[in-house]
Amino acid sequence: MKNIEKHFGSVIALAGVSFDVKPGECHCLLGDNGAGKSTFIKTMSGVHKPTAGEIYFAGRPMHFEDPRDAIAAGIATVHQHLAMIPLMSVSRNFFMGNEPVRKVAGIRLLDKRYADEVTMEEMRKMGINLRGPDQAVGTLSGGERQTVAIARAVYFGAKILILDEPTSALGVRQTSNVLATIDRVRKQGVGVVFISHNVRHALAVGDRFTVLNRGKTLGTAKRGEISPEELQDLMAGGQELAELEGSLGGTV
Amino acid sequence: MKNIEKHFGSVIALAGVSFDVKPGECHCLLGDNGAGKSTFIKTMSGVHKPTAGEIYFAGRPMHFEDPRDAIAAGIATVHQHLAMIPLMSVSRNFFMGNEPVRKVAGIRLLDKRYADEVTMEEMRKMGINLRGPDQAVGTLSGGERQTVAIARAVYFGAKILILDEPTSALGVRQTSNVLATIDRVRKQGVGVVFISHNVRHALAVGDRFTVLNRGKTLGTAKRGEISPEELQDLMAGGQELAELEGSLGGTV
Amino acid sequence: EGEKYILVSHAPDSDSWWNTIKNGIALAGEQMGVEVEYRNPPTGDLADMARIIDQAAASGPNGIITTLADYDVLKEPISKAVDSGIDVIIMNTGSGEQAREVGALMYVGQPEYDAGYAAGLRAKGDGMGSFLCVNHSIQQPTLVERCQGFADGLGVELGNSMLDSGADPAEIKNRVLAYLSANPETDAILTLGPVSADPTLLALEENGMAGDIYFGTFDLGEEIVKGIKSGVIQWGIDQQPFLQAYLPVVILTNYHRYGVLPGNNINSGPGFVTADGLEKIEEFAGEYR
Amino acid sequence: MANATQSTAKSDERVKEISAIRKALIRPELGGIVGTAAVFTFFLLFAFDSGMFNSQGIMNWSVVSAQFMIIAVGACLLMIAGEFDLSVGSMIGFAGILIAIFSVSYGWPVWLAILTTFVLCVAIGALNGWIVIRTGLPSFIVTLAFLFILRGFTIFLPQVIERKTIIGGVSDAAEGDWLAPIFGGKVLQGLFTWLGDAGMIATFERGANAGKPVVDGIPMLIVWAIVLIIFGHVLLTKTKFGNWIFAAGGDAEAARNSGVPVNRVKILMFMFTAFCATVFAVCQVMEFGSAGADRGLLKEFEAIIAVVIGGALLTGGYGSVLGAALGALIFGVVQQGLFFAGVESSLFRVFLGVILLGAVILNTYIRRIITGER
Amino acid sequence: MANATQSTAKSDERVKEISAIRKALIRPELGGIVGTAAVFTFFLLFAFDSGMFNSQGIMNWSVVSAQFMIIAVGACLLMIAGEFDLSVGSMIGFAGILIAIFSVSYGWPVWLAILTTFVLCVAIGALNGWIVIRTGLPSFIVTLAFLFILRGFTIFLPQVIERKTIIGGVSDAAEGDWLAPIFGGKVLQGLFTWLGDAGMIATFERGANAGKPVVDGIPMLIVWAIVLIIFGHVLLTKTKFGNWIFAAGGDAEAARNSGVPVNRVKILMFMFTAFCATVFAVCQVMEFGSAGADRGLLKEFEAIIAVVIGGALLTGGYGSVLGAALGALIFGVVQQGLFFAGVESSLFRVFLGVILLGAVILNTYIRRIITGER
Ligand SMILES: Nc1ncnc2c1ncn2[C@@H]1O[C@H](COP(=O)(O)OP(=O)(O)OP(=O)(O)O)[C@@H](O)[C@H]1O
Ligand SMILES: Nc1ncnc2c1ncn2[C@@H]1O[C@H](COP(=O)(O)OP(=O)(O)OP(=O)(O)O)[C@@H](O)[C@H]1O
Ligand SMILES: [Mg+2]
Ligand SMILES: [Mg+2]
Repeated sequence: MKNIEKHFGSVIALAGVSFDVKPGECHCLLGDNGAGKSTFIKTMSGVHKPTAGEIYFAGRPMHFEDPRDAIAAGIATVHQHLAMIPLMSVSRNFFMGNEPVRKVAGIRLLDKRYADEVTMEEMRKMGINLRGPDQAVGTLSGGERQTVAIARAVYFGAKILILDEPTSALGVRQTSNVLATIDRVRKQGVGVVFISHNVRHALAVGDRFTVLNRGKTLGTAKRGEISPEELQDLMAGGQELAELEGSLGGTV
Repeated sequence: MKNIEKHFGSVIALAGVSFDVKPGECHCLLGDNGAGKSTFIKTMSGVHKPTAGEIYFAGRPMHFEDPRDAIAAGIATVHQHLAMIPLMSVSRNFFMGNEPVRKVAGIRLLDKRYADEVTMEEMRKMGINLRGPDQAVGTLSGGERQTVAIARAVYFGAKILILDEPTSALGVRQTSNVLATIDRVRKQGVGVVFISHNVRHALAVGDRFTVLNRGKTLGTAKRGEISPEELQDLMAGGQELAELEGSLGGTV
Repeated sequence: EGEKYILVSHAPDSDSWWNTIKNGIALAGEQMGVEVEYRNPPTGDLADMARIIDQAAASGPNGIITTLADYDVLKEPISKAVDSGIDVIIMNTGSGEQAREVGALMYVGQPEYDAGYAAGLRAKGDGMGSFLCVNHSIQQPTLVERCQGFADGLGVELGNSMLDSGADPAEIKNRVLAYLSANPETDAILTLGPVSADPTLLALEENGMAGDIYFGTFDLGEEIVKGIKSGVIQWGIDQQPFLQAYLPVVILTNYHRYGVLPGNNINSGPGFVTADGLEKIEEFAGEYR
Repeated sequence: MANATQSTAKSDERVKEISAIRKALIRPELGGIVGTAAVFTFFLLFAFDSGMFNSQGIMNWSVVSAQFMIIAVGACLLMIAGEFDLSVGSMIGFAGILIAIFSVSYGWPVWLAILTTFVLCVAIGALNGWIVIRTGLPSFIVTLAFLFILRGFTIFLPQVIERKTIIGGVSDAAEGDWLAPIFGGKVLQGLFTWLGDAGMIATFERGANAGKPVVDGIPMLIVWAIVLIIFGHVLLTKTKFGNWIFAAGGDAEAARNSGVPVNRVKILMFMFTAFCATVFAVCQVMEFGSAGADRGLLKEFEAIIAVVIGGALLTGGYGSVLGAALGALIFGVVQQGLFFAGVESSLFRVFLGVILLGAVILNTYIRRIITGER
Repeated sequence: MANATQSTAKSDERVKEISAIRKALIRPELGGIVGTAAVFTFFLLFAFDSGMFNSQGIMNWSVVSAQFMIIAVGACLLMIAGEFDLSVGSMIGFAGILIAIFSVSYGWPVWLAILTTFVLCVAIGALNGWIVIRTGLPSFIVTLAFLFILRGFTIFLPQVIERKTIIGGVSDAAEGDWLAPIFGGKVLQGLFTWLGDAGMIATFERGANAGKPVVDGIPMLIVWAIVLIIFGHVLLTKTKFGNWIFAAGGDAEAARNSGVPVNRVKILMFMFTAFCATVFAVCQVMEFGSAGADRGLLKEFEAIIAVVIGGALLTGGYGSVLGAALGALIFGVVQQGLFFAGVESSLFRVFLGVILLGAVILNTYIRRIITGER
């Protein structure tokens, strides 16, 4: 992705950002609130169209008209504000947009049995025991929903998996679970884009780190090239943090 | 607060929780997703009525019929899902429920000038420069909104300030700001209840720590009596975490 | 030359009976060389109609032709219009007496209660004792008066005999069917215009009562004329809407041009149309009848 | 991952027991089923000997219910997709007038008039949807505007063209047409004649039809209702597209992010609603042989009421076509039943209001149990 | 905290400039102001010599607009509080019939009839609100039920009691009553007589009133409209309670958490809407001396349309009473003006629909700029 710009009316959310992901690596995108992380990945996943700039996928320039195009190209996204519909059942949510079909008398019907089985199976793999595939997503906890969303993206064989702050609302165990899942997915050769505020979470799984600030990239670093403190500083904008850090004992 | 129980239909969200806060201390409430933290503080702030158990405030038993009662008693709450109304102006939001009035010809009118001045002043103190007091809250970033909510609670002289995961969606700098604010508020003699998943944030400001799990308290510890790792373990439910920690390098 | 008249009715937009009125004023306007406009309250709300009369008066026409659907509501706006120098003729609903009281020049039309009463007497003469009155617009007081008059003419209580049928043909048809099925001993049916008569005809055909039950209706329309011809409908009360619209325009124009005015009110109805002499009626039903 | 599995198992300790029977009963249609049972019990008790349940009586309320069903199916799918359409009633009037103008005033063959009307009306439905999507306005406002616009044209056009607000003579024009019977005809007439001859259903005793069965066939209106219900039900529950309808209504943004073509779904549902309204209009015009400017008044509310009685959520994302069909049945039976039972007819509206309230409260309760909504 | 201040200052670099004039212009009422200007320009150009702008003509559209304003104020506050009321029209009919029954059929003094009606209707408003709050149902459904229930009683009661659907004779009953003139009287009659004598406005040419001015005073209807607008505007923008109304409509949950008594606010707004509808009904009954079952049909939509044209958000939390009043003015002027301009009356609905759409799109644009909504 090169020099992506995105303006919303009078707001310039992205002022030229370049970024790339390779298969099997986890590239972390870090940045403060409003840095433009969500906007950037929305552009990548076809929700927004870039005001300027180009997207390359496997070397070819892509033009995503809507999220379907991106999904078809193999870019799966778990959005910050979950892509789950509370009133619908887990299995319908799981297959939303990718419904399995089965021909009956020439008519293409939804293969509900198959969908239910796969859902139960995949959920069990992720450690979630559903009451049944018809259980509404609205009855799941936040962490469980997050897990469903990730499981779905992985199941549909995404080549690139984008996770927008998957851990921010999660407890310790759920976070570990999600990070472990990312690790597993990466090992399967999928490129993962992981977005977070939390430097520690990022360092736990990231191979490369890009920091975004006010709609611009501040640079990319490889794992091991950068210390948590440096990363923290980059995100927060540097020196001014010192005084606060002092009074809070450097624990942030 | 003693032995608070709260049931929602067939769900038992709280199964007997006891908890207390003293003026000038910051008591952290920790716990996994769905542990019942939000439910607990909603009970404390009068949103829910406890199914069983009693609330004491300054030694006297209280019966909060609705949040107004709790606010009147000096318990201010910043809820996890923000108590801000996007379409309304910052100053109207700031004074929502506590509107200043001024008598004109015997009729009690809203003192808008005063409200605007106070809002601008308080926001400036918190480091937010508004375009004007009439700016809609919807145009603020998440962190800014959070700050408005805290500023509001502090301004109205709460004796107890409850913050439900104020930092979970915030960036590093915003988080520092919020933690510094908590610190400041505590020093003014206000009792703070701080809810978080993040052990580090809790340790940075907390004086005492209570861990909630599946609707029950797992015990309370003083600052210094407990190490971050112990706290982490308590929250996550102990031993099973070890294996994950291993593969992720203990960075969570 | 080029006088301007406004006709204000009380009917909602969709009432098809008023087509004849519109055709009547159009023809009269053309023949007399005057301009005639038609105005009505869109939902048939009489209070809105009062505003329309006010408004018509404000636009300064030479004359206003209006119905007197509710004396209480309309008396003030009409007499105000009269007082501000506009000549008014009352048409359709109302009575000669009421027309005089509001200061109108005259009345052309059919007093509704009287028409219903006359029909009731006629039905009584034909040996009827019980009836169903299909009211397609129960909110309109004039239609209730027709039913009430019919009941009084028959000498029975109105009571449950008036059916609030709604204006939708399917609803009318099926409600009539339901009523007749629950009250099979009903002697006679009275419908209040083509809106209710057409579906009622279909209903009777469907339950086999066509030609068997005594059927009278107000006003004429294509289907009603066919029904009269085939003997399903005994009579239709023709209040001659064409004349109600045409005559006032002609009278007003002549009054304004030459100062001539008929000395009496004109009762354009009720006239009973039966199977005799239907050809002309058949040809122009719904357009000039 | 053993720990996670275990944790979920443990979490069940915090859920009180819900009996298995109760679980089995709870489905979106439950409210409709209970309501239907209640309504039939009531009328069987209080109006049994009024003729409501002889062959003619049954046909009577079936036809009325079928009418409601036709518009309810469209309104139901649209409501589940998160929008609604207040212009249904005006669309019915408009479609009827168009057919009459084309076939009577312009003298086109009736099949051409019908097909052209379908094309035009479905296009207006698409326009409705397009405006809602493009402007992001609530469909309440957009379709309210079309309620007025279409009704205005429905009154204006016939006056300009025919100098009438009611256009008759469609029956004569439809004589011998191949398409007209599909909307206005009857089926199974042979069966009913046989039943009549066999004495299984009553025959006319007097008049022109003496000897013929009182019910001489199933009107196409009922056939259309059944076809549309089956189509709607299969579409909603058994196809990919049905999943998209739920998704679009449940949370349009989330659905869009998951690759559901939400705009397309919504516009198609507006078109389908317009299609159903047009079916209604064509059946009515073919049955009564005339089109009037007042046709379809308030039908939009009746459709919404039937759908809501049938358990759908006004805000979208939840509902069932079978429920809506049952809602339409309840509506039709109550409406006609009150006339059979001889209740003062102006009280019908009061009953309707009360039943609506009762049904919605019941449905809300059922839905909360199903979805675990708070 | 220096860093934070600096950061916000810096963040402005990412906001393109918006001109100061543009900012000053953008207020919730802007749509209404622009619309009003457009409408008046149009009619001044095309209907100036039709009598629309002589004293009688002005009074005509003023009265019609005042009617809309009275119900629009109630609907506006309720809509801002996040609910709406479809039973307004039926409430108008119901209130009128109650007064007529009490005063004419039962012979009560008129003031008692009026006061009792106010109490009953406001209580029904409260019931509406209470059901909405208690069941959590959308107000669309609940008030739709009441639309039918109240209209049913409005048709049923007078038939049972008086065997008519219209009850007259209220004027005679109101003779000498102390309360009736407050709804049905006129003010400033002296001024108009003076104006008439001075030749500034036209006088009647003949009849009993010859020599008196054609417009002999300001009807109390207009006074009520002005009073209600001022009351509503002050309540909404200048009081504590007004802030609660915005809060209740913007996000009821958040407002509740902040200690706003949301339930009380909503129920009070339902009661206020019922109050406005009753004011409308009483003025109408006192002016015309009779009450009919047809009064108030579709007025609920007219109220909602006026409010929405005036810039309020259908989903609550945003709007202005002045805007709603301008919306009502636009509505009234267009409705009467089209007659003056000699436009075919059936096209009125088409215009109404188009104006509604146009106004809402304009308002949405303005609102997005104001609130920075996405
Ligand atoms: N649809 C939109 N219209 C206008 N402005 C927008 C829109 N979406 C985002 N923005 C603005 O663009 C900027 C970047 O927002 P974005 O959501 O990408 O930040 P982020 O890095 O994801 O922040 P967070 O960490 O809080 O999720 C912000 O200033 C935001 O207000
Ligand atoms: N209104 C409600 N109705 C039914 N169940 C509820 C309700 N509110 C909360 N719960 C349930 O109560 C339990 C505790 O929820 P709560 O929101 O208090 O957890 P939490 O500790 O705040 O979690 P998180 O860290 O995700 O915010 C959960 O299982 C939740 O599903
Ligand atoms: Mg983001
Ligand atoms: Mg919580």
